[in-house]
Amino acid sequence: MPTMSIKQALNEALREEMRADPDVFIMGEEVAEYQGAYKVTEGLLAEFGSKRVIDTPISEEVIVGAGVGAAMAGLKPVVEMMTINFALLALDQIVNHAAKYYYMSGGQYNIPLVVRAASGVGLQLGAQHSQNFESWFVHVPGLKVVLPATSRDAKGLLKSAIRDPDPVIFLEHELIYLNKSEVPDGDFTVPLGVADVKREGTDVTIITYSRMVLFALKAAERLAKEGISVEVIDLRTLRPLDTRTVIDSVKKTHRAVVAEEDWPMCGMGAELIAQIQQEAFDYLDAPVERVSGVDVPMPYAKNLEKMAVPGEEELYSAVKRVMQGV
Amino acid sequence: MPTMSIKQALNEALREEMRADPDVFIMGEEVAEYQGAYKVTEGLLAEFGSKRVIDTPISEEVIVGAGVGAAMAGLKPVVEMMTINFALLALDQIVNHAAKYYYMSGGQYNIPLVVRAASGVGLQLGAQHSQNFESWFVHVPGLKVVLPATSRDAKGLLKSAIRDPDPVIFLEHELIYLNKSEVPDGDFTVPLGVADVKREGTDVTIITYSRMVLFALKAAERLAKEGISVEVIDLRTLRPLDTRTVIDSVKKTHRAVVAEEDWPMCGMGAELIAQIQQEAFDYLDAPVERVSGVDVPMPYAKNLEKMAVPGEEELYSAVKRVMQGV
Amino acid sequence: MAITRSGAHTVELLDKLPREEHLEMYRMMVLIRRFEEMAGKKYMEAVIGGFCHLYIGQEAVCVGIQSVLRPDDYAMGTYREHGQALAAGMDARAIMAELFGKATGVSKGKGGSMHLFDKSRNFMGGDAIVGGHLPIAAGVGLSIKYRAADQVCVCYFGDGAVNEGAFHEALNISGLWKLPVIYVCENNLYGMGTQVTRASAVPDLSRRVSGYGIESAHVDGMDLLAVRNLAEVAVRECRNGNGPYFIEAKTYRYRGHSMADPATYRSKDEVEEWRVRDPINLFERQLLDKGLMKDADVQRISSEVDQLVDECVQFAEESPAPSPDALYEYVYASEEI
Amino acid sequence: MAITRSGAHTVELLDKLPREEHLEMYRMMVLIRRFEEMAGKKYMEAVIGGFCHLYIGQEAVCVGIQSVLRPDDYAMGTYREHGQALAAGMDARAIMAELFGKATGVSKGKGGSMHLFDKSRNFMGGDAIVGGHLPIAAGVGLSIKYRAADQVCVCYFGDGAVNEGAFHEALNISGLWKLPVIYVCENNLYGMGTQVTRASAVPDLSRRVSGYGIESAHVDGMDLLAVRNLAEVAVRECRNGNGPYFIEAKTYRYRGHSMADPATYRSKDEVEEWRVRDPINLFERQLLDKGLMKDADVQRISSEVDQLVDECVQFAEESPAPSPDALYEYVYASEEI
Ligand SMILES: Cc1ncc(C[n+]2csc(CCOP(=O)(O)OP(=O)(O)O)c2C)c(N)n1
Ligand SMILES: Cc1ncc(C[n+]2csc(CCOP(=O)(O)OP(=O)(O)O)c2C)c(N)n1
Ligand SMILES: [Mg+2]
Ligand SMILES: [Mg+2]
Repeated sequence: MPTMSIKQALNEALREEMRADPDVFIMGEEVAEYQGAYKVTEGLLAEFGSKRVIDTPISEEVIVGAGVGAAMAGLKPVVEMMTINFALLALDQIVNHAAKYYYMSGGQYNIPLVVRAASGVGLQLGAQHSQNFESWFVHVPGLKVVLPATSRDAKGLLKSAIRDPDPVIFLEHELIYLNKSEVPDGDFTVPLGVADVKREGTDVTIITYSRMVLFALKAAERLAKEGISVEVIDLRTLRPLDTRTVIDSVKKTHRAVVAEEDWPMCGMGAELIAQIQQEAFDYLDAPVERVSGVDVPMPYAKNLEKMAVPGEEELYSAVKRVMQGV
Repeated sequence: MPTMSIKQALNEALREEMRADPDVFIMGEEVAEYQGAYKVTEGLLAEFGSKRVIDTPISEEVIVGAGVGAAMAGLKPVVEMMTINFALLALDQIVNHAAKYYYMSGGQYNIPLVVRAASGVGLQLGAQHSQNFESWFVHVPGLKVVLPATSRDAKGLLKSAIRDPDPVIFLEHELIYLNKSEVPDGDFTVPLGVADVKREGTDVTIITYSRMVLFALKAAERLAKEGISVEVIDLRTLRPLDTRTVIDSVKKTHRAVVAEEDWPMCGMGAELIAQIQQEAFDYLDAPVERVSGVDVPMPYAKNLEKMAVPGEEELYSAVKRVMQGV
Repeated sequence: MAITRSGAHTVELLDKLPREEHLEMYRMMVLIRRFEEMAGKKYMEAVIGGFCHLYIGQEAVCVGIQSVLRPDDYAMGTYREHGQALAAGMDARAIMAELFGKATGVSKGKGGSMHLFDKSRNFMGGDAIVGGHLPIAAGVGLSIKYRAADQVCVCYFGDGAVNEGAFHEALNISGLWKLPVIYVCENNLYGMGTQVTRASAVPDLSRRVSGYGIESAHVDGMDLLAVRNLAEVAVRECRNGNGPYFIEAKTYRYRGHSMADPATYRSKDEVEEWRVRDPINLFERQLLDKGLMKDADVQRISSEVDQLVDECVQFAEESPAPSPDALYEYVYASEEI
Repeated sequence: MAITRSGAHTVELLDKLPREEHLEMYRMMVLIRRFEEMAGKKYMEAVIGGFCHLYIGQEAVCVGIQSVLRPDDYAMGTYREHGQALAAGMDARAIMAELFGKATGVSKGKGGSMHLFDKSRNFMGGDAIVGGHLPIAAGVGLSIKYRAADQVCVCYFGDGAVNEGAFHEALNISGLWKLPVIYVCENNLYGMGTQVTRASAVPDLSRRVSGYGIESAHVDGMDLLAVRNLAEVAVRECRNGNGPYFIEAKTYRYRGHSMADPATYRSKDEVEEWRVRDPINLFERQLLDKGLMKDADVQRISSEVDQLVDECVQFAEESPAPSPDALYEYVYASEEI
């Protein structure tokens, strides 16, 4: 299997889906001539031309809105928000329109739209450029929310998202674009709504997604040396959520750590805890531990930023806490 | 103590604070000549004139943004979003600006801004006009989030919000504007961040806020007749959250139901469950039950809408479930 | 920047069009008027719920525009879209059923008055976020251009919507990419209780629109044939790849903003002034004067329409409410397909 | 709609202003240039992190504008605001310390390059959401008007920002309410890699702005005195209650959009053409020709500025990082007050 970066994997997914389906096109700020702020759309303008790879003005609301309209009128748009921070300007389109039309129209207008965005903390980008909003999207019925952590998943999930008949928010962590891992050859998809057990274990389950998966795997490695067997679940899709895989694992391990880079309050970790305690209450030997970003706007200074962003260390400690008294 | 509607109580709060502080003003769509879509600002234009009671164009982003700017330049704006649904157009101002400037400026610019909005489900208003977004605001450090359920709290909390040096999202449930209850005479405030035990009980705690408090009290009444003693906590402020009051109560009752009108995923209920299971794990005799709005966009048809909105019945059943096996 | 007004052209049109077309437009205006009156009545009886925004007074605008569209053209409206939905040829009975929240409604009872959809007519709602559908209309235009089709998309909105950021972004992108979208601003002088002059720094919209390089014109929105005339120009331009086009139709709503609004912010005189120029009366007079219609036709159409509206109510009343399962239906297409 | 260009007026100004003012403006432009060069260098050394957008080439714009402001006037910029912050009189050492993420930075190390604030100078950031600070500037203007003060608020932004909805809403409300805000569009021809003509349907901004009833003018942004001239007009108008005012300054950034951008989307020739009209060289020549400055002055200022920039680096290097407690500080003012 070839090895490639997540960026490359996403690029291939776009390219293959655009080759396969003339209704697929991509639109956003700097996606064409500049080839994407993070170069995800590299080479697409050259291959598909300016009809299908479209640079837009800096107008987030109309970028998403035009995606909704194009989707209603027969196309399969992939729109790019340069980063998720700017998507705040397009939330009305996403939530009041894309997520509602299928329902409000009594099933007449579904919206096969993918909204891609670089997401998550950056490196010293400051408070307006280092945010996660996946929990917001998860909150909204009508949306699907996808966050890949590996190249294989990035490619397979993006292909599924493009083929999906519903609006999908596809969040690409900006600090792992260049991470390389294996990707199967040829056409394949990874289904939406199916979590992946990235590492099996028996003592405790870490449930997480996106870049935190990588930290979870590292922490699991380290804990294995101390004799603690950690199962790592990569949710991959937060909505629809693969509750079954989560619950089954927790019923097996009796201990869980939920982890997100995002702020804690009303976040994905809270949702997971709510579901776990509801469905596996009697199986839990300890309170579920929650690891998250620190509950402050992101500071610029390197030392402060480091404190604000959770990583391997925080996961390691959380597992130790949840294993206390064993 | 005089009895008055929530609408009147809010109106009094605005009036008194505007009388007391010339820097307080109100701005929004239809707040002046029309006297508010829900008449909360009735009579204010007549008393304070068009300098301090300002009708705006239909431009949500600049309404909030201008509020932020006015707050930075010495004033204490109260801006009205006609309903919270339209605030989606102003989220960039709320989250990327109002919530961040104090931190990003290293403590130089705090933002004494109140964003008021009618919120919650209406009566057959359909999917774009019947939403709750409190969990979104709770998610964001830098914001405060307030939702009163009674006239007294409405008045006292709004006065606190206006005097507060930070941005406060103040959500007024549109279906309880006309509910009447007692309000103390004269100047008083209700502090932000302090929950209120609206009914004491010993068997189970219902933790909720806004309109659901009224259903909780009704359910408690009914359950009392069946010998079940329910404590009802009205959170009033969701951020900062009065975790202490919640945990103390659950440690006493050993059973909890969390309730919100909002959609469930990554909602306030999830957050409460996460905190309860973390801090009162060993005290819980049953999984915390979660009551919420049904996880679909709001349908128009009366019968469907009724199914989608939680009320006394759902709370009653949840308490029964959580008491099972007692 | 063309300025089109009623006058010479409309007289021409009066001669040019076949009589049946005139009668059909007349019938449609009457239908909208009576349908809306009935909707208002049923709202007062609390049979219709939610918000209900009547189109009474503005009939000439949508009837004039829709009359020149092809069945494969697209249209989108606001929450004040009953008239547009009717003029787009949607089934009046199913619209009334939607207002009643019934399973037989155009949106299966899930949309309501503000969210009428009919994919078979390319009628894309019924959107209740002021300005929110303008970016979407631009996207429909983009799709038309992408497919190299010669359809057009008509997007109706009010004078209040022009101050939303969405208006600006949508118009800029439409002008920049030359999208075949006809933006129809129904300037009824008020956004809720706010006069245009209290909301827009420059009330002359053509000045704003010229900043996006978009052809624009205004028209007397009470004059059906003037609207139709202009609509023909706009549609032709768009089909020929010279879109977008911006039409400002000066009109008036006789009722309050919604059924909940007593409209105390304007004078009785103002309302009366506009009623004098009632679009239905005006067109009726034109047709009678030209001998294209007889008093008997007026009577016949009137009673046909009344009967249809009664049928609408009966159909809506007799239709079942959505089944409880419907609550969970149509959240995700992937679950149904 | 005034159109102002360099020419007669600037010659007048050359005579009119005291020599020290000229030298101070010259010094400020040189300082910005050298400061930015150093910032770029330190970014390459990875001492400065995050995004770093240099102002090199645009110096005349902010120096010309700020030179006519009073200390109690307000200013707001984008992420490309180092120059504006310096021209507003903020401490260069504390700005560099902010770029280094140090506790002594203007924003205590919590803002960084894109978020420079100084309340003592009424400098309100450093905002990194394109168009996001325009509504805020309108609010500052509203506050000025509310307090019946005669301050002005200057709001700097780029050519790319004019297509954001925020631009539209802010300008409409400013025009409608006559707010004392000077909107300064630094048109450097590109928003990241996108030429103005690929983003704006009508590149002539004055047409857009006239749709809001706002007085506007454009100016050669490479010509300091021309900018200053126009700024004086704008400030006077705003102080007299005739605001807002819109200035389009045609300028150019010599470097890429940020330090991460090699700017391959434009030709070397284009860059060279603009460099020929370098704002610092141009003003230097004017002053030398008029005898207002000697070669010795140029040398002196050059070395003073170099020394100051070195001091900035030293100060920043020697300053402590924020203490860990600072992570939790300034989330809520209620907790500190
Ligand atoms: C984004 C948004 N803001 C506010 C509202 C509330 N609202 C509904 S209609 C309306 C007035 C719109 O006026 P106009 O655009 O002139 O249309 P008209 O009602 O006159 O047809 C307002 C403020 C809304 N629905 N959406
Ligand atoms: C809302 C938003 N969208 C996109 C971006 C990404 N972005 C940062 S700067 C920029 C270009 C802005 O160009 P312009 O306004 O011309 O200013 P300049 O950089 O030329 O000074 C873009 C697209 C952003 N920061 N905010
Ligand atoms: Mg109107
Ligand atoms: Mg630029």
